[in-house]
Amino acid sequence: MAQPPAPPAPGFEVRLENFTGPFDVLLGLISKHQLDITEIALATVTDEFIKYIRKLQELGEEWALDEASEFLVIAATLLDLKAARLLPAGEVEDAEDIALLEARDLLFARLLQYKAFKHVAGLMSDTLDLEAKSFSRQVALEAHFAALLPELVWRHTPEQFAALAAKALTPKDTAAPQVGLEHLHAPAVSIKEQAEIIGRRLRHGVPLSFRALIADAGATAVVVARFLALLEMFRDRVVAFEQAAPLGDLTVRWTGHHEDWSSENLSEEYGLREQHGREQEQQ
Amino acid sequence: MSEATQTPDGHAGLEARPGGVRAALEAVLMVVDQPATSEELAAVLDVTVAVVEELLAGLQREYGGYTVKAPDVDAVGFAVASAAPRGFELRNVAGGWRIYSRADFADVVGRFVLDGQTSRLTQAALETLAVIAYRQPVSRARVSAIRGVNVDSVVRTLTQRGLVEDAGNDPESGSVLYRTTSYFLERMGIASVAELPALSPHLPGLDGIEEFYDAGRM
Amino acid sequence: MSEATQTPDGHAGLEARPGGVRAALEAVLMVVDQPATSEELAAVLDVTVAVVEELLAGLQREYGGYTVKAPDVDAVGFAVASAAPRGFELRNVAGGWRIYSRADFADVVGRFVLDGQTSRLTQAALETLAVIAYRQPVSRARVSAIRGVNVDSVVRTLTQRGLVEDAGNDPESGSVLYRTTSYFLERMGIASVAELPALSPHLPGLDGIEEFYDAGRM
Repeated sequence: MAQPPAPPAPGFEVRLENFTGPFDVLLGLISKHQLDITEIALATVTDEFIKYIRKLQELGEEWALDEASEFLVIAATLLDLKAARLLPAGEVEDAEDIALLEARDLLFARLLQYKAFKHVAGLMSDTLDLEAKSFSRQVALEAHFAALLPELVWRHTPEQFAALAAKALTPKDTAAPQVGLEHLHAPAVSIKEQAEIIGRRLRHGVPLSFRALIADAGATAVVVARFLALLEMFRDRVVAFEQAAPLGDLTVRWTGHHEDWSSENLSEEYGLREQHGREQEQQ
Repeated sequence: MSEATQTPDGHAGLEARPGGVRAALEAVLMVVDQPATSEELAAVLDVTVAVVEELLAGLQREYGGYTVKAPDVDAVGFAVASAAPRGFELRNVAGGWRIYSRADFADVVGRFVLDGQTSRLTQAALETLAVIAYRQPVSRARVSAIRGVNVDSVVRTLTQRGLVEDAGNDPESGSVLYRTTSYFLERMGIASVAELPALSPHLPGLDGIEEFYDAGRM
Repeated sequence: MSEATQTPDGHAGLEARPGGVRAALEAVLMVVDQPATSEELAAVLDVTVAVVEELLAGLQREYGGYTVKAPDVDAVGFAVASAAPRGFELRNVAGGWRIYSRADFADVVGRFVLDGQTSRLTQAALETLAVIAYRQPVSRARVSAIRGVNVDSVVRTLTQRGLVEDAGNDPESGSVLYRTTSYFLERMGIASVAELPALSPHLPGLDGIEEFYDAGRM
């Protein structure tokens, strides 16, 4: 592997090659925090998982499409769950909450399954090592037995043989088709910038619906970023939500709690993300 | 060979030759280059499978250094065995019998037999092999789902190394299914995959998950 | 084993392992393909040639069914041997030692060897032979990579059939390289491998293939 030798710094970021997939990373994080897999503190692990993915990107790791998507699926699930925690604690009633719980259970189940296979893989490795100490008797047939073998029937002309060789030498399993991601590239969206935009519109005191706030969003990524920005702002208690009926319009109101609030106050986590997003834009 | 009398319980007077049927069995084991089943051995020696299996068990004990004394074993041609274990052993792997050097001497033998030595499997290869072993026949997509990463190149390596093989196509999805080979059993030193340690103790309450995968993934 | 003492006349405490130096010698003899000289065996066991030759002579007698009693033989680790001859024998051929099946059972062993043998090469064997012919000298690992499956047993068959042979070791990996034999040329009706038809008409763009395999291997 073209990795530089791991510096002695702690954490998982420096030992990327030790992990063989997202579950592996998650399990590593869980055991690092000495957490029981069945009751992992999601927030802690989520933060580190996201950090791990960023580290991968910074190191310029080339990802196969489906590997990257697996990481993203898990990261998204963890983020969802974390987002659920940001909301005020309430009864689990609506469909989204139940879906979140299902997602969590599925993630746990998959993680448990992976853990089991990882464990038996370890057992198998031990057995293979142990068995490698026994060498089977596998000696050339004694000449007088070899002489007993029936005379070979050979009907191939050199040309037929060459055709056979050509067929045999043709790669059967060509490299798995790689789907380019370039065309999917969307400009990175900064949550901080979106928070700034939302703040500017709400500061005047007129409540706006979420629908109105995202009316000019255009790309889905911007909608998501604005939603995440709102969650962060809600946590910072600069906005409040009102919803008259389930699935009805969500009204967002500036609480004016913090006069000196600015998007710079956003949690460090999203700040990091934004920074990284900017770097990408500059490249 | 001294006499050529045909005896009822042995091919062409095996009993009359030095060492009897037991020695004939040993002679055949010397040229076996993949595990030979009791049935194959019984057929070539012209004795019953029960007799061969008794002989095999006797040889196994004898090579291990146990003194063989059971009267029924004596009856089919056993002498009193040496008390010291031999440098080789007879093992029942991958459904058949084969001679192996004793593991105690791996370091010494390893210096002579360089070629048969295989490099160790990577963590990714081991995990993939484990999933295939426990879920066979299984598609690559299914293995990917369990491991969370693409396994195409790892499966290719395992196939090249003879540990897994193509087991036909899935009737529904048409995707290639994989299973472990008898070489895998040999390398694991087991007679069949049923001897793999149970997965369930490592897998609490997983019973329902299979369906979930099948619904969501394939 | 009884004592776990490190003896001066044995490699890494061989005496302390089950069966001692004698068993270590047997372990090597049981799995070596090419006859090994007394010097090679002495070196690997870390004992003198005289000790090895004594042990070899003892094993030879023992396999032949003679009871070993000489006191000097006892001194280097012998137990009292079984009285019945074994089905194998230790022979010194062309200066080297190897274990063979006992000649008394040549008919039985011959039948076992012939069982299931055909006069035709399988498709797998033909394709493997083709790869070796066009890529020689080539290691089994390389052929496996090209064919995508393990070719160990097929290469063994081809060797047995006299179509391919050992062409020394790869200077880098140390693995055995294979090439086709003059018997192969004879069967093909050509004078040298240079006369094999060029591959290019059958396989456009073969040039990049080498890199493909090299890149794909793990």
